[in-house]
Amino acid sequence: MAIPVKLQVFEGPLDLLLHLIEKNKVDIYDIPIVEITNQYLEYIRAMQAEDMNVMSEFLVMAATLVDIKCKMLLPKEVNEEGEEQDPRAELVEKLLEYKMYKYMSFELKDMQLENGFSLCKKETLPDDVKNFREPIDYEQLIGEMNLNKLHEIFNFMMQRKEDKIDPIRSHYGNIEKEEIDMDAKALYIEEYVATHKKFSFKDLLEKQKSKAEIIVTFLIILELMKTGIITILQENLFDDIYITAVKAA
Amino acid sequence: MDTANKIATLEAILFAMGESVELTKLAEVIEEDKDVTKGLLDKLKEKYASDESGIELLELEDSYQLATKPGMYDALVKIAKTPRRMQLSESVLETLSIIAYKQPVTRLEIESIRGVSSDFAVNKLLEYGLICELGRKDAPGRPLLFGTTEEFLRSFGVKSLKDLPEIDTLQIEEFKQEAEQEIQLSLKL
Amino acid sequence: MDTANKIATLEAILFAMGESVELTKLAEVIEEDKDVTKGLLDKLKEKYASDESGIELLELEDSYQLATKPGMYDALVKIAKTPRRMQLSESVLETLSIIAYKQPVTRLEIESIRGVSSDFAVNKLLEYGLICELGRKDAPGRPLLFGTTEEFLRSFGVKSLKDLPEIDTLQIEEFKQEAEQEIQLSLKL
Repeated sequence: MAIPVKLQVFEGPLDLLLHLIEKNKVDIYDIPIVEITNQYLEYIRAMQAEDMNVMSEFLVMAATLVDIKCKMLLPKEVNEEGEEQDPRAELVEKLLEYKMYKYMSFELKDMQLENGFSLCKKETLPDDVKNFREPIDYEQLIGEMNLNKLHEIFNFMMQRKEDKIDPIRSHYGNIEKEEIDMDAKALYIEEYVATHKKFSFKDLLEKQKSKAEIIVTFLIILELMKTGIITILQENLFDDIYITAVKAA
Repeated sequence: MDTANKIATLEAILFAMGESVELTKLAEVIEEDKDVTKGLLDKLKEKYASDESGIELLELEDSYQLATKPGMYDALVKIAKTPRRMQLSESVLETLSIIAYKQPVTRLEIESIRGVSSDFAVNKLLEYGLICELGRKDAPGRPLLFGTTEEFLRSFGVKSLKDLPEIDTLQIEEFKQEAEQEIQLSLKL
Repeated sequence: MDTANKIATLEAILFAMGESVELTKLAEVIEEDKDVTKGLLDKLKEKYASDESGIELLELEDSYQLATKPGMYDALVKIAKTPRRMQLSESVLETLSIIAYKQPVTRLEIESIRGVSSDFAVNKLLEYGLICELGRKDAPGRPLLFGTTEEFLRSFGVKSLKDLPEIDTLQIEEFKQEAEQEIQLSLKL
């Protein structure tokens, strides 16, 4: 089959397949799969794969066609009722469904063209209509509410407010947030490593003042180990951990 | 274009534009002089004069505009208004009770009692006319003070604020003690 | 309100609102049932049918809307800023036809029918206001469901989705016969 110099643009693999079927004037229910597959493959070989996404969609169909082609060579599968299964059946169904919507899209196009173009009007409600506010129907608004109920609500709320105050903890002093400067800590530890060369992890931790500082120190040690600045050695479980500087300054 | 078609064109233009259109422009489109155009617009005006029509053709200076007839106001209100569900929600009622018993009160004071932002509720109550601004508090930021309105008294059937069910400081003390007892109980467990 | 007045009211509402108004709302305002209202709207429609009128009454699903007659377009272009007519590409039309006939439908379902990614087409249709999101499908990932809009009905000149050209299995048979005929023809040649 000669490939035309200028390739027709297809909406997708199904569109291309339909085109090939029509061009070859074959029955959609009895697609000569070998012939059509060859033509399909020839076409996509000539396609300029500018967009890999588009190309991949065509390739998926190529794989399906080749798969069907193989199945056609094998003895036909039978279903539970003993009927022979046509390996092309699923593809035919898809093609028909696609063809149907494609056909309807032409119908829609005609409808749109035939339908004259008419203009609608913007909403132009007079301002006093737009700004109109329904008068408030107080009877409806207040409904079942009365003063006693309102009173109950107030009492309930005051109580709720009291409940929120914890009489014990409300007497505690404030807890202040301690700021730890990560960078400063990292520098401190790096220097500690440089001066001590080999040292005990426990000693280092004991020099830290708060829980937060211990955690930060631990994190920095992990980081230094990861970047290969130090190595860590622990002889036995629960033994002290020894840290050794790798890059001796 | 015959006469009928010209009138139709004028109507279509005035309709689609919605606003007023100059006579000269209208004349241009139907390719007639101003006098002829005016004559055609008069015919259009006549058509709308019928009782069966809800719109009319207004003449403003040298412009024309289609508009609904004045008598249509009520019908337009009926269709334009979005039905409002008028009922006091829980949050609005809570806010109202605080304002009723603690007035004059600021938004911040309301919020500190409710524990949540109460802007929506305060605005709703203002809209309903159940509360009003009473001035500003002599405090940093000079916050607005709110109190209940006469409408509030009317709606709740009280003559004056003095008729509100009493709330006394003793009651608050009671609440405090209750809360303390509860916590002590839970500590014992 | 007498009949003439009711018709006038309907006209005024449809004129002022500009957009489509539901039959039930119209009926409510004139305090009539739907059937009577429909009858009055038919009278209004008749009135506009005259050659002297440049507007018409559109019926879209259960809503009504006034719009200029299609024949007025050329005159309107001269004076009004008219929206440009949408030129729908083949891929967009394919996607639209799937949505029109299969709604509510997800992106994935559209893609599986077309065999290609349809994001571009779906987004274009949303941009044109021809389709809209209808909610989410009760399926894994809760994908969005799409359907056509009133603008779709207006643009394609149909009153309701029921008036779309029929699509059925018979059509498939037709395709089949067409294909067969083609083969026979080619054999004869």
